[in-house]
Amino acid sequence: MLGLGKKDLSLLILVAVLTMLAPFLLNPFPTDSGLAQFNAGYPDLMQRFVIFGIFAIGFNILFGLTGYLSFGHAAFLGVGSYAAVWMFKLLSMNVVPAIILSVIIAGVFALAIGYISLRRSGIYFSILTLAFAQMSFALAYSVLTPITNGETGLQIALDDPRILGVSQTEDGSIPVTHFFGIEMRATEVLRLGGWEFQFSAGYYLCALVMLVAFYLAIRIFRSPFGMMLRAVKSNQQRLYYTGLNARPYTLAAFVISGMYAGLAGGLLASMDPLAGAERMQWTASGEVVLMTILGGAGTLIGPVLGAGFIKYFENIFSKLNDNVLHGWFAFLPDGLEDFVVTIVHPFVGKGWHLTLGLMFMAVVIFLPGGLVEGGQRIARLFRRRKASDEHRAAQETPAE
Amino acid sequence: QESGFTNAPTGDTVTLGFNVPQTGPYADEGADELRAFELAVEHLNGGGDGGMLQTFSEKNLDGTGILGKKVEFVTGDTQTKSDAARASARSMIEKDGAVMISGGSSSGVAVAVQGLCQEAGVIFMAGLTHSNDTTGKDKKANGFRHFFNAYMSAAAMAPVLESLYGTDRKAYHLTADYTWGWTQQESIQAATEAMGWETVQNVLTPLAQTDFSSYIAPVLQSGADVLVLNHYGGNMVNSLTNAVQFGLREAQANGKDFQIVVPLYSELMARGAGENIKGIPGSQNWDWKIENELGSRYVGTNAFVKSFGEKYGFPPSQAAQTCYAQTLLYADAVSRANSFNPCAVAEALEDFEFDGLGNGPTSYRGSDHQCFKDVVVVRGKENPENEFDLVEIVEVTPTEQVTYEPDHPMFSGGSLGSCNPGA
Amino acid sequence: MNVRPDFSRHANKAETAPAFLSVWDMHSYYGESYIVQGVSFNVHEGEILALLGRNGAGKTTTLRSIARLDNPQVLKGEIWLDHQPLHKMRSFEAAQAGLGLVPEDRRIIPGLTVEENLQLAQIQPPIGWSLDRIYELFPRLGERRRQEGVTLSGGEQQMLSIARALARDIKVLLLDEPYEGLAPVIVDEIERTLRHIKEQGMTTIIVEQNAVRALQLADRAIILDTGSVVYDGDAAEVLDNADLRAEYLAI
Amino acid sequence: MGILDVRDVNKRFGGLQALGNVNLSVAENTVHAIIGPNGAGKSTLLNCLVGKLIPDTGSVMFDGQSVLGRKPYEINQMGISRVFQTPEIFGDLTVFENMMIPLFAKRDGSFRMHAFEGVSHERGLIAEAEKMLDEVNMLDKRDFHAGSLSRGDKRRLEMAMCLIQRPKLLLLDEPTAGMARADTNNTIELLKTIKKSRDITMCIIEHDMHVVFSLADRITVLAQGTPLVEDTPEKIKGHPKVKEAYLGEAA
Amino acid sequence: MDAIILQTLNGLDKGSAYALIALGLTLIFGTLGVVNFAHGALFMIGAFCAVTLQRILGASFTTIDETRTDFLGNPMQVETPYVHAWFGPETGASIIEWSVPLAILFSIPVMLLIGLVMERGLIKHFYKRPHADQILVTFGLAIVLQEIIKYFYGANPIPTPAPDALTGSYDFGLLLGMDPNVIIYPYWRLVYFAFAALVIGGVFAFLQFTTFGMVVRAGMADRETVGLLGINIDKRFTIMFGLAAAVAGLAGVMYAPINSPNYHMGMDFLVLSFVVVVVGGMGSLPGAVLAGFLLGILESFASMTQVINLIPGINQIIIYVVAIIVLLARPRGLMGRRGVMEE
Ligand SMILES: Nc1ncnc2c1ncn2[C@@H]1O[C@H](COP(=O)(O)OP(=O)(O)OP(=O)(O)O)[C@@H](O)[C@H]1O
Ligand SMILES: Nc1ncnc2c1ncn2[C@@H]1O[C@H](COP(=O)(O)OP(=O)(O)OP(=O)(O)O)[C@@H](O)[C@H]1O
Ligand SMILES: CC(C)C[C@H](N)C(=O)O
Ligand SMILES: [Mg+2]
Ligand SMILES: [Mg+2]
Repeated sequence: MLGLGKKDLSLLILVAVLTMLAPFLLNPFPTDSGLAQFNAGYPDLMQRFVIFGIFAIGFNILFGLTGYLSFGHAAFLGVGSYAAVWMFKLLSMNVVPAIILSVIIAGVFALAIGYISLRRSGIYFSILTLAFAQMSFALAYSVLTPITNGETGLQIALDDPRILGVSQTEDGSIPVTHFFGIEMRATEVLRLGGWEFQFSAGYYLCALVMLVAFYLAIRIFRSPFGMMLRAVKSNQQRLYYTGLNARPYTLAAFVISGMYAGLAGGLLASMDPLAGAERMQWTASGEVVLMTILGGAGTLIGPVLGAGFIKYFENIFSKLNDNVLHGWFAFLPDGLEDFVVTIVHPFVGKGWHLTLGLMFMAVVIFLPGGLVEGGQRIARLFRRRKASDEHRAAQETPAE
Repeated sequence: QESGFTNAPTGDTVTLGFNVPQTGPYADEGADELRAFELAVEHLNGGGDGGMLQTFSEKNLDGTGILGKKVEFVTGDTQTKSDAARASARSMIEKDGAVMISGGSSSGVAVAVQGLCQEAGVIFMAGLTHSNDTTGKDKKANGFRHFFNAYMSAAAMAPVLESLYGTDRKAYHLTADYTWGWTQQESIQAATEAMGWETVQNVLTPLAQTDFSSYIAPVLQSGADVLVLNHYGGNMVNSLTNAVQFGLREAQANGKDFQIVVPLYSELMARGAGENIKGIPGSQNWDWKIENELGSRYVGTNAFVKSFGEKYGFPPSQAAQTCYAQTLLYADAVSRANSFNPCAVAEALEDFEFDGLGNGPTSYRGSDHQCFKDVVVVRGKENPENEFDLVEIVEVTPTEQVTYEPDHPMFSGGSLGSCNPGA
Repeated sequence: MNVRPDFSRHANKAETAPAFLSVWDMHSYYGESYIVQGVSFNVHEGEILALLGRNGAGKTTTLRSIARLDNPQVLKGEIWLDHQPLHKMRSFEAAQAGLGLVPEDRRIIPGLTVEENLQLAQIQPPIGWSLDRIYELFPRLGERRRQEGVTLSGGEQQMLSIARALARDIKVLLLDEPYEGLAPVIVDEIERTLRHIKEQGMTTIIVEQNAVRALQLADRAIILDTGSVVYDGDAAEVLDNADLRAEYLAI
Repeated sequence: MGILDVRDVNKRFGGLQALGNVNLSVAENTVHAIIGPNGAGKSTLLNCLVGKLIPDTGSVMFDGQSVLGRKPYEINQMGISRVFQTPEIFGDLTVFENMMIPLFAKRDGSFRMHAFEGVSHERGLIAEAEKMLDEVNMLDKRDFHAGSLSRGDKRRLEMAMCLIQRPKLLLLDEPTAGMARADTNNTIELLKTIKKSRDITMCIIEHDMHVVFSLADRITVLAQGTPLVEDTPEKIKGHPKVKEAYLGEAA
Repeated sequence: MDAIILQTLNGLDKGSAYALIALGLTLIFGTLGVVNFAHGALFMIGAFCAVTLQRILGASFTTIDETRTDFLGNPMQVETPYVHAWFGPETGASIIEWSVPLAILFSIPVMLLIGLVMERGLIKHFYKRPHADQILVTFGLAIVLQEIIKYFYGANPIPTPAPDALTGSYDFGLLLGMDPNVIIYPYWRLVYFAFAALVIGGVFAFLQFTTFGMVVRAGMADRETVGLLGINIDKRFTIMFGLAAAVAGLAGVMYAPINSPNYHMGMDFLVLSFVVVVVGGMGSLPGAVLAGFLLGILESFASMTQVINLIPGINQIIIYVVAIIVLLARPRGLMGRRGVMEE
């Protein structure tokens, strides 16, 4: 079905089910329990999971398949965001034209940068992409302020033209982004016992786009094109002497992954119409690299997992303050409570970076293939145990 | 129970969101803001000695929380990035049900988060933000600023600069290349030119710059005799250090002693600059010594310093004071409005006059949501008595001198819009 | 056959095989693939041993295991060289203990000239042949001493690789397909060299697809098949035994 | 005029004249062997034919068109395939995928954006790849990672990758080096069958005289960058100069 | 003219810092083949060695002075550094004042040790792993190191002045017969430049006049074969890493008086130093040094007001523009070797 093999199809279905049920799955703790802090099922974070998932999936098409490590992909995300916000300012608050434009602009941008950068390979390529991205960042941050609004970030305002929409709503506020009338920030809340689940229109739009992006990525991975890209990574020399020109392949991969980044940027702006220059900085490019490696470069699902992992830390761990900690450990005797809080304190809240750093190290040291490998190991362990259980069962049957 | 606005508190608690830089170059400021927030919540909930609650001109806050609801809070990390700050604020609103967001450090971040709060329908009580734009072209009906701004700094400093350095001066500006730097530079240039100074040159420096030597080196040759550093935080520490290294402090130009001016000051910055800050003038929103030195007009200061100092072991910074004050002001506004509805709160804050929070008599102007109060002009102390005694108060410029019309050109462009209660 | 001989120095040499190089029950893996499956053999001092077998039989893997390279992993077995337990060593220690391997893909080090490739071999004492002596044996290398090693022609690289092994003072020379890619005259030349160094007491193991040539040179032969020894005996006998040749060597 | 015409080709590397006035004409549907001592310039000559090197002077015509100045992939698309001296394969891909890539190159040209088509839907090509793998006795290794093959197998794989493109001219640089005798014989048979069943011209470099004399229609002997003689195998075998400079005892 | 001299001086100085960092990075990145994102952190730790020594020397005991009060009105606690008590206030003060130069001695063993531990404990396992994994693990390590420093020293810069004798500035203009105040240059920056030249020279001598460099280069190209030649390459890699860490640390120690150390100063330099190394050419030490000075000088010139007025924003992108031009014109940077990290 859908032109996919059985395994890929089940992966796609699994991902689809998980994303659709995410509001439930990510909110496992009742709202008034101490563990509610770990709930991730609110629109903003769920949107980020899937949007950065798209970003990482796209990055992986370039890096995972061809081995070309771009250190400037955030530039495309940023360009996509700016394009989308400008669309909101000039045209209308409908997200569709904004997203389409952001993909196109990012693609054009990627074509230009890729065309030049791909003249080099290895670290030289990485540094070229980095240089272009840092240049874009510096320009967006200051010189191009009229277009980007500098450090503050490009925002929509009351006096924007919005020729196909309204400049301001009747009550004098800035209109909100919508998908043919469905407001992106519209959220339905479902209360079940102590639990609270939020269903956000914006999230479901992003999730659907992500599923399409994921599906396309699977198709690319399994296509002759994808195979060529892996061949580029493996041995360019052989590729040339086999009658294939590696350049257009790598350039196509670069542009496709740039468009994925642009799509992510456009969605980001559609969910929250502000485009900040920081999202183009090298640290942002580094982040998608880390997401991809952390999840498992070259695997289909890895980048999405990596994106989720990092965003979770950034959003959840940074919010655990001493107050929360004291709440959790209140059951301990006072002295011990303080002691435990002191121990945990450096790792959460403002120390979330420390935990993240330690996690990076742990994952890459113990799971060289990233989180996907971790999953595989667990699966293998499970299968082995099951197999040996069955084995035992088989042995025992005759005895009955 | 109230309803009809975003995150109307249900149950017997209310949640506030404190969004401060916990990582990145402003992390120390952020940490101090957070201390102040925690202290404010403690006082609101009836813990401790009450601090400024005792001196505050309004007496609606009695230690039983806000409108009888116990105050809870969540914290988040802005990373001093607009994107991250908005994400953090959104999660406070969407996940934790915060009805008010406070904090922030850079003006870019403050403007971005203020925009978000406007869209989401919660109140934003700005913390550290000093750009004119926050209550100028980017002002929002749901946003309020207690901190002073670049225009006020300039207006307060001009007379002091005149008396210190005279009216015949040539100034060279180095300016951080973003909204705060631009407005700061514009303001101080206008104010100094009005008293006769000449502006030789204004150079924009990248925010990420760490070594300013190539920007400092040409200063002496330019014919200038004053260097104005429109820098803050690490930028300022580094540019000042470089300026001193290049001998600007001892130099002579145009037959006068060369001078360095830092329009926006903070204690934390002074600590970073060490010896180099000695004798260099600048302005502050508040100083922990102000009540001791200038008397009871600034009542509240000592109460706050005492409760803060006893809890944390050192005196609060102006960042802490402004965040503490903002929290009390919000709580008080809710009490007076008898509602958490942002529109009601905004109405209660607009044109609200108060005293006893350490800044002297203060008012929240309704037309742009900017607080007006005295501005402290300080300079680096030559012989500090202890590690907290880094700045000395030169003068306090009274409110009238720093007040401007809401339609002042430096603040024009945007409009408040109407208050948004959200859902 | 199943009694493990004692190779250690303290053993009574008269009782056990006085082998110079002994491999005992060696099992090697590439990751999960089990390649060398319990190989045992002895080489005596001053002997040339031919190690033969089809492609993929495990010859290279055997040599690499003896040389203690990180890959393959030897998970079981003992290797003794002149009473030194190689199986407890890492590759550089084994090399210091007197082992020299000429790897099958030559492994000329990129970025270094011919001469630097040779000098590199003489950094860690004990030092073997002098550069002059090497250039005398392979004049072509002398001519090309300043050229980057990897731009040499295939045959020249092979010479350099052998020369590099000789530049160190080694007790055992392991050659993995040394004749590959060499012109027949050069093969003759190298064969003469090998005989020459054998006369000086060098112990050699040679892996070679050109089985006839190798057997003519060797004293003894071992044939491997899918990771196990299927023949261990006189080299001349293999040449005579048509069945053996047909079954394992196709000659 | 042959299908391949090399006229007055010169190539220098710094002070070294690697090729000096090489003239060579290969007739269509013949096997032409190039032999010569190590470092004679054989591989260099091949490199000039496939666009890896550009000769300093001279011309190279293939099928009536000049190949000089063309990119390697363009030359391949003209119908020239090459097997390298050290195997060049896609080590991270499976053996099967290694076979599919040349098939796509042949069918789709040097670039095609087939990103949504699915390799598994290419039934025809798959069958062709499997047939070829069967011909070279590697079907059982279909799903192995090519990088973990033994070297003989890598070489066979590379040859299969070239053959499957049905090139007009196949260049083989020491195709049987490192192959077991049995496989060498199989390879000779394979090449013979292919030569008979298709229109194909081959240019082969080999040091294994058995291979050369079994396959070649004509032989060029290259020495120090210049052709020494060009003749039929019988004549070359008896040529005294060739015997001395190259063949040695083997003849 | 004078502006040009001045900016050249400035550039040399900035270049010294770039060159020193790039030199250390090249030892790790260009020679050992490890993409070390923690290199900036090593530089930062170097600077904090200076801070730490300043604190150690300034370690003090507390006495209570009843006559004065602190900010809360309690009796004042007076801190007296031990060195003041031991050597008298004057000698004591000057010992503390000289803490940055003294920190050079202090930092060498510390940095060597850190380098050693880092290599043995972590990097060792990553030589054969893909660059991507190296990036992830060293980036993780950099974050951890940063956070540790932040935990103990806070986020704001910590002033670490040079000794008084070296804090003034020198009027070069007078020397050249120009007007006073035209070309003024701080002493400490001259010291920094001289120091950088010394360290660079030392490292070159070590690698040039010994076979060490060749062995390590060979080991990076092909570890296995070098091992087959009886060489314990691991040991040399460790030494190399320690050396690189020490170079980074020294660069940091000496930089402390120029810009007050803060915990993220390493990250600020990190990306730039990678650019410098790559522009210089992978694996080339002279390349790294050359590129360091070149980019330093160009950056200085691009910050001249006249230039900025001509091309706005050029000062912020000059390094990247130059990097792009160099890499497009010269495939392997200024002096790079073929095959080093091109895959
Ligand atoms: N790095 C590797 N990873 C996994 N398997 C490997 C690896 N190298 C070799 N093998 C496998 O080990 C087996 C033995 O290989 P080895 O190279 O030892 O054979 P060989 O006898 O030397 O063959 P040849 O004559 O072709 O060189 C082969 O089946 C090969 O596929
Ligand atoms: N890039 C290069 N730089 C310098 N010299 C080179 C380069 N490439 C080849 N040579 C030299 O040119 C000569 C011819 O080399 P070539 O590889 O063509 O020899 P060959 O005939 O293929 O030998 P073999 O049979 O040993 O493979 C050799 O001496 C070699 O060292
Ligand atoms: C932290 C603030 C007081 C100053 C800061 N630079 C701003 O943008 O406003
Ligand atoms: Mg082999
Ligand atoms: Mg050759």
